[in-house]
Amino acid sequence: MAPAGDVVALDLWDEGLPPNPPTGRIVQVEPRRWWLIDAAQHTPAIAVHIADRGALSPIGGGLIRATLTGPGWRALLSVSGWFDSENPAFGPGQIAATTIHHVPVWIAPISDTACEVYLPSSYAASLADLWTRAIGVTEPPPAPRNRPGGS
Amino acid sequence: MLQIDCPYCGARAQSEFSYERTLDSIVTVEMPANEAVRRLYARANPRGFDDELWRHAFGCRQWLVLRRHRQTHEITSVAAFDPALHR
Amino acid sequence: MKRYSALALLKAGLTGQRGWEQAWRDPEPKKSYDIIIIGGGGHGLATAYYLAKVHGLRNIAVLEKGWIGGGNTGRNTTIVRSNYRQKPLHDLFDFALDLWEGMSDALNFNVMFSPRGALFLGHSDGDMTVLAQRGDALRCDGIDADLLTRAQVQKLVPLLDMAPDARFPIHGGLIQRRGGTARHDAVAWGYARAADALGVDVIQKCEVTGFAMTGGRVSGVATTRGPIAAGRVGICVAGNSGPVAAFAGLQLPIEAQTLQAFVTEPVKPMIDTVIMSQSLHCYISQSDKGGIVLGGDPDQFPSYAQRGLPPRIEKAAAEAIALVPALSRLRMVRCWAGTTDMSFDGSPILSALPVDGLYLNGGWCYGGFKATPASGWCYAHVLATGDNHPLAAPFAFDRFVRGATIDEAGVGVLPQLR
Amino acid sequence: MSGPSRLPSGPEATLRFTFDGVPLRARVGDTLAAALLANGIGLVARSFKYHRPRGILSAGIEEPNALVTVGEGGRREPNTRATDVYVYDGLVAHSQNRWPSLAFDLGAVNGLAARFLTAGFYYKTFFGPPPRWLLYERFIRRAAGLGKAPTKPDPDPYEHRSAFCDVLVVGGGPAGVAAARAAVQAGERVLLVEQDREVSEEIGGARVLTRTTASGVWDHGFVTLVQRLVEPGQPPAPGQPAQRLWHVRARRVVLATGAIERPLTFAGNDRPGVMLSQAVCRYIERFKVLPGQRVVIATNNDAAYATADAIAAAGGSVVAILDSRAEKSPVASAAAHPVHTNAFPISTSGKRHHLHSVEADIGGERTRFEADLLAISGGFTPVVHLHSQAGGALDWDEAIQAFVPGASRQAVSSVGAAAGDLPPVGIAVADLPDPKTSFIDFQNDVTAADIDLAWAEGYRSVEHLKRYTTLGMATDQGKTSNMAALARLASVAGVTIPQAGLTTFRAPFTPVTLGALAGAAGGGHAAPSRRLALYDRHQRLAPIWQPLGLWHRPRAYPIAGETLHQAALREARAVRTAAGIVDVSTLAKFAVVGPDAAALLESVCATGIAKLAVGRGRYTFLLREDGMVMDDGTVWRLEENRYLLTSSTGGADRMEAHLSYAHRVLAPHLRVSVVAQQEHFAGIALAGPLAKAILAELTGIAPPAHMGLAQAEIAGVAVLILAASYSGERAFELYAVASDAGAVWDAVEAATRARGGAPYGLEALEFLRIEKGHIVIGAEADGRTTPHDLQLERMLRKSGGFIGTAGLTRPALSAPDRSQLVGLTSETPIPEGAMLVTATGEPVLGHVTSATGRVLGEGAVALGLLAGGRLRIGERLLATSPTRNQSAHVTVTAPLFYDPEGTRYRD
Repeated sequence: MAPAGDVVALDLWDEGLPPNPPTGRIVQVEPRRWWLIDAAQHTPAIAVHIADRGALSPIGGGLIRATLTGPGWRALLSVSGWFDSENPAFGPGQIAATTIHHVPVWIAPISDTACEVYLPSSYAASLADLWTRAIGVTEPPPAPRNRPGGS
Repeated sequence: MLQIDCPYCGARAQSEFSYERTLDSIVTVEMPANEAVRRLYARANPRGFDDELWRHAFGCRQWLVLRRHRQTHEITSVAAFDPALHR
Repeated sequence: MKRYSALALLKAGLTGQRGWEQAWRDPEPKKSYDIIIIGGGGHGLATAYYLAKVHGLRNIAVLEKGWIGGGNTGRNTTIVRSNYRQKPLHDLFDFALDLWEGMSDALNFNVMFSPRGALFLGHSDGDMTVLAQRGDALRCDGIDADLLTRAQVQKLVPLLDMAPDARFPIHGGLIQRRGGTARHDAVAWGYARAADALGVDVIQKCEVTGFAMTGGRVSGVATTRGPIAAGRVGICVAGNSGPVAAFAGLQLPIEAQTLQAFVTEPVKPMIDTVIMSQSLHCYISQSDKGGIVLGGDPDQFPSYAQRGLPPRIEKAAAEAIALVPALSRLRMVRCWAGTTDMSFDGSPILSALPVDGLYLNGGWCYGGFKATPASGWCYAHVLATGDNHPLAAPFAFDRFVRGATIDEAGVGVLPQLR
Repeated sequence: MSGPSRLPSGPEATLRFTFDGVPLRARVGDTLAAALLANGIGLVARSFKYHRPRGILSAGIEEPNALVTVGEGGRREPNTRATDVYVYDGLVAHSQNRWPSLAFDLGAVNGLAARFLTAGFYYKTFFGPPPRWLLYERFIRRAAGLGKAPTKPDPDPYEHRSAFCDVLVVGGGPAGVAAARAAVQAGERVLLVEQDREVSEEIGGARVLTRTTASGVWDHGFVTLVQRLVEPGQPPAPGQPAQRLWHVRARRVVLATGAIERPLTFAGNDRPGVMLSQAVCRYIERFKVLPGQRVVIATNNDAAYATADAIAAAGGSVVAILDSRAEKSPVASAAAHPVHTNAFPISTSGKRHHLHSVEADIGGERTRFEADLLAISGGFTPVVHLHSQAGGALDWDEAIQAFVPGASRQAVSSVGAAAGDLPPVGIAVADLPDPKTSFIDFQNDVTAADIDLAWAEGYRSVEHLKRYTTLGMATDQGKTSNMAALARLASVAGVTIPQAGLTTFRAPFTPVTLGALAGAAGGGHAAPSRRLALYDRHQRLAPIWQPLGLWHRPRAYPIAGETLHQAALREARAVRTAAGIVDVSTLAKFAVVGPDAAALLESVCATGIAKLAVGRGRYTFLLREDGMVMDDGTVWRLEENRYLLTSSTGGADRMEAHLSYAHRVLAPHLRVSVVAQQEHFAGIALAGPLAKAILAELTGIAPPAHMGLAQAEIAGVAVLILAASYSGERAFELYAVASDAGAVWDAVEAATRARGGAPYGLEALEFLRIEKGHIVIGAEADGRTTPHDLQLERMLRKSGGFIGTAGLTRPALSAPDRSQLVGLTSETPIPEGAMLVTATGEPVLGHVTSATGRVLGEGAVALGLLAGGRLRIGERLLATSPTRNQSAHVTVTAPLFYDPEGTRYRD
């Protein structure tokens, strides 16, 4: 767990990502909101790019990024959670907002064996405690042999 | 625990959502005072379907309109709130 | 009415329990009544009883669509107390408490009103100040309230987690010693039996399906057992007020919500006091049978399902364990849900409606059971005389549009925030 | 030899356990019930009301009789069904609800008084004033209850998990396994749960959870499961939970939950040695225990004949089969046992709590059989609980005399025995010669006579019957008694069973520990705690922490043994005389950005916004739709189209939703972005006469004027400086990105201390703001106050157009006697929360909302809400707190006690 650092919320007045966004890690978290992650050097360019179609506001100072490594991340995120993190169709490139143990979180898989979880910094200790208690307790289930995109 | 099929996020647990009010109790700031007060304090409160405004508060934060049966919890539609249609 | 007593019980025991009569008759509806009360819950039956007892009226019917006491009367956590902060509320509920104290004798039916004390816990100095303020408001109005120190709370409920680093540390409490619990079903049965003995027709399986109107005035009801004429009609169906008011074309400042409760397997006495909390929405008591009765948050969205959300129960269990850790190994044996009439200021409506001849008793949110006798008394008053009882005057239907709301929680219109 | 015994062959019993202190041994795989029977123990419990001796009726979760307490200390689980706990080495079990011992229980005197203690007897007596009932009640309470609850905290963790599947199969018997296999074949995500230890056959490709019970089926395919990782009272492996509650969302649910055998109703049917026929079979075949040597079987169906064969094969002797049917079925005809048709058990007799003989009615003739076991079968009831919970209808099946699953509202189906695939039963019922000892609900001691009495007294709805007699309300929730009760009710009412009605099947299917319900939220984790970004900085100073919602904030930083009040007063005085710093990070903060930012703010804020100049800020407040003050804060114009709105900590989430509503629902055309930055910025307020100098020194810039703002750097970290005062002194709120804010705090703290200042906590913050007359959301703005009540009406935007405008027009809100904000002064401490009354005491006119001693001078000041307060300035009142035995004479003043001209926070 570490401060998420440089995360900027990009809001557009209308839905739809502006064409040809500059490089940088951009994830859509709401229909009209994107997060620019680790994108300090790109922010000015993006500001120019979106011009008067939206606005940028930094939020990273209040976010913690927890990186869960190991194939058990999917099962771990099912502890005190409500989201189908064990669905193989949920994978890298996607981000899901949900709650775990009453804490709002954003789950962003990196690979089969790693996943980032963003959460408000103030809850980090509570969630770290939950995960510490759960790790070693929660073994991953047998690999589902179902078609992708199940439920 | 209902399941609400968010048009943005897909089917999610109701615990991510908050009920806000019925569609017919939305009060705009432009509304005449007596009409606004009437809307605040009158509900059909039917034992059946009603149109409701919900928010995906712990998901995409969007405002959604559900047509939901209040006894069976059957949800026949979930749509993004659209002032042209819903207000 | 054959009177109940220890002697009667003894005699019956010696004669094989024969000779008990029906607690209430099963009458056919008459063509016409002076007053019809819609809803055979505790409030409706109490209203009928006081109409007969206090106002001497006899030509009265209580119409119940199912079986009496089957709604919220039979689904609540049976807590009785009057320690509300707002004056109109504590005045009304304290009148109820006075009536609770004499109810078993008055009805000749043991409703097991058990003033074992209703304790609100405070978890911070801030909580304690809020509790003191409430207690002071009550004491200044002559209602019992005592602030307890931490040590006094511990003595009263030894199983509470008194650790200073507990998640909800206990700084003290506010107790209403006259508060406690009562046997909910017995309240409905006791009022039904006593009202029946005074000539009231308690008619079960008779669902109201509409109102008859004559010259803009309600003149009767349509029911599943045919039309019945009435001089005045009182709606008393908390949990279902909206649909019944809709028969008269009215919309109310009420939304129905689900509230759950649950009970554990019976164990030997471990909690003598009713435990509530200033910061948590969790209440705990132990029934005479030994089950720990628990309740928590309502479901915070409109529902008539009489079935709630598991997370509400889970939260209440977590909070109960936080307060009384020894509860962890007890087992929930049954959970259930009632439909609460959530009014838009958190207080009941007890008054005439804008349709002539039609009255409303509803909007009790999750606090109706403890009001049962006062609610019946005041509703009988307005139904008999046409004038609001002074204690009920603040609870008029028009207070919302007038701006005279009685908002104990101070959260405004939306009931899911309450 | 008589009574239960272990069959001769099989492995050694290696597991040690105790029952009522007696050391015993069990085989691996034994349930406690099996082990007790194997040790020749047939008496295991006492009933709830009459303390009648009870044995083991069943071999499963439906057991009403054999309830014991298992485990010790914080792991003690009362009321555990001996049939549903597997023996582990070291298991400690006790019988319950008996004194002094199980064999000799004084409580059994209740049984002698049974004729008086019939259904609902307590409604007919014990009248009198409440204290008298309390007296009676104490005895009733002591007599009630079954086991004793633990008194120690539970040492074990619990866990919640979610799971999603296409098909959830409940039940691992043959029908469940077949359903699961078919779904796996179809490529579906399958979860199968079985409440026992094993499923009947392996299933590849599905997730299988054993020792897991589906406790409830809710809405939209939501199912709760309870998984027992250890047996009741058994310590889990280190770090492992004892139980896990699963939240499952299934596209469809297949219920393969089987059926429960029904007892028969006759006198003494509750005696130890009377056992369900299928249970007898199970003890013999699975556990190698013969529950009795000389066996009478009473049945109304063919299934019990297999039990007879099993008994005979195990070396027992089948004395008689009492078959209630008039004609022998083919199975009965083929039986190699003495079969009697038209035969019913009438009564039993026992010796030393064990069955001794069975009296039967055979074609009208009474016959007595000596027997130590009576195996009974009244047919089978499909387990329709979950189907019913899911909103499914129930249909009456005449052949099996039971309700079977009908149409379901959800994608829930039943298979196998649960669907009614069961042997038909004969429906002949014998007259009961002694209904008073013919038990229907074994655990709650409800007899056939109780049902008859309830009916006679008018408790005729099945729900009234249940509530009046407590039928079906015991820990087994009527699993074995339900149909017998309905049959009795139907017969007294002269109606059919379906006409008699049915009570609701409520969750949970079997009882669930509160620990499992709480999950990870148990054991002191009932709510998450929110920690400040500057937590480490505060912790270093060993503050007194104060909870505020989920947050924990420093209340004061005592030094050298100071009390809270001493520390807070020192801190507040430092602010008044030098400088102080306080962590204000928890304030809600919103970036409101875009060409229509001002328009959105004007729709929510009741004060003017649009004319605010760039680089300036002002106080604002927001109303609810009903016109009451909802929240307050400050709004700052950082750039032409960029505002920062701050509001109260406690209202942060509500404010986020409110702003979103105002934008997305009420004015979606506005081009504006609202971003919550509550945690992005840590906030440090620096206040006091030396604040300006300290800030100038730290930043090297000229600090902004009151309600101005500036950007600067402190300790190399960028800070936004907002010149706002809450204390009445010259003050600045410094906002730095939270993850970098530690260095800022350190620098500001050092500079402040160097000038004789100090950090201060919430207590000093309160002293200062009360003296300055600032309202707080929750105290003065208590959700029942309008801007006028709080003397804020002059700030209301005249043009209106903000949320709450309409609500404010309601006539009662301008009544002159409304509670209005006032100041109160006194020579002596004013109790916070006290009631304000006239010298004569009545009536209550208002209350003290916040109170403090003067920070520098003598005496006390307070804020209060007072009926018609504005017209009472100068009046003398009493602030009285009867609960604390405190009071103070107070004078009503304007709500401002410090620097009324506002010279101290302006340059």
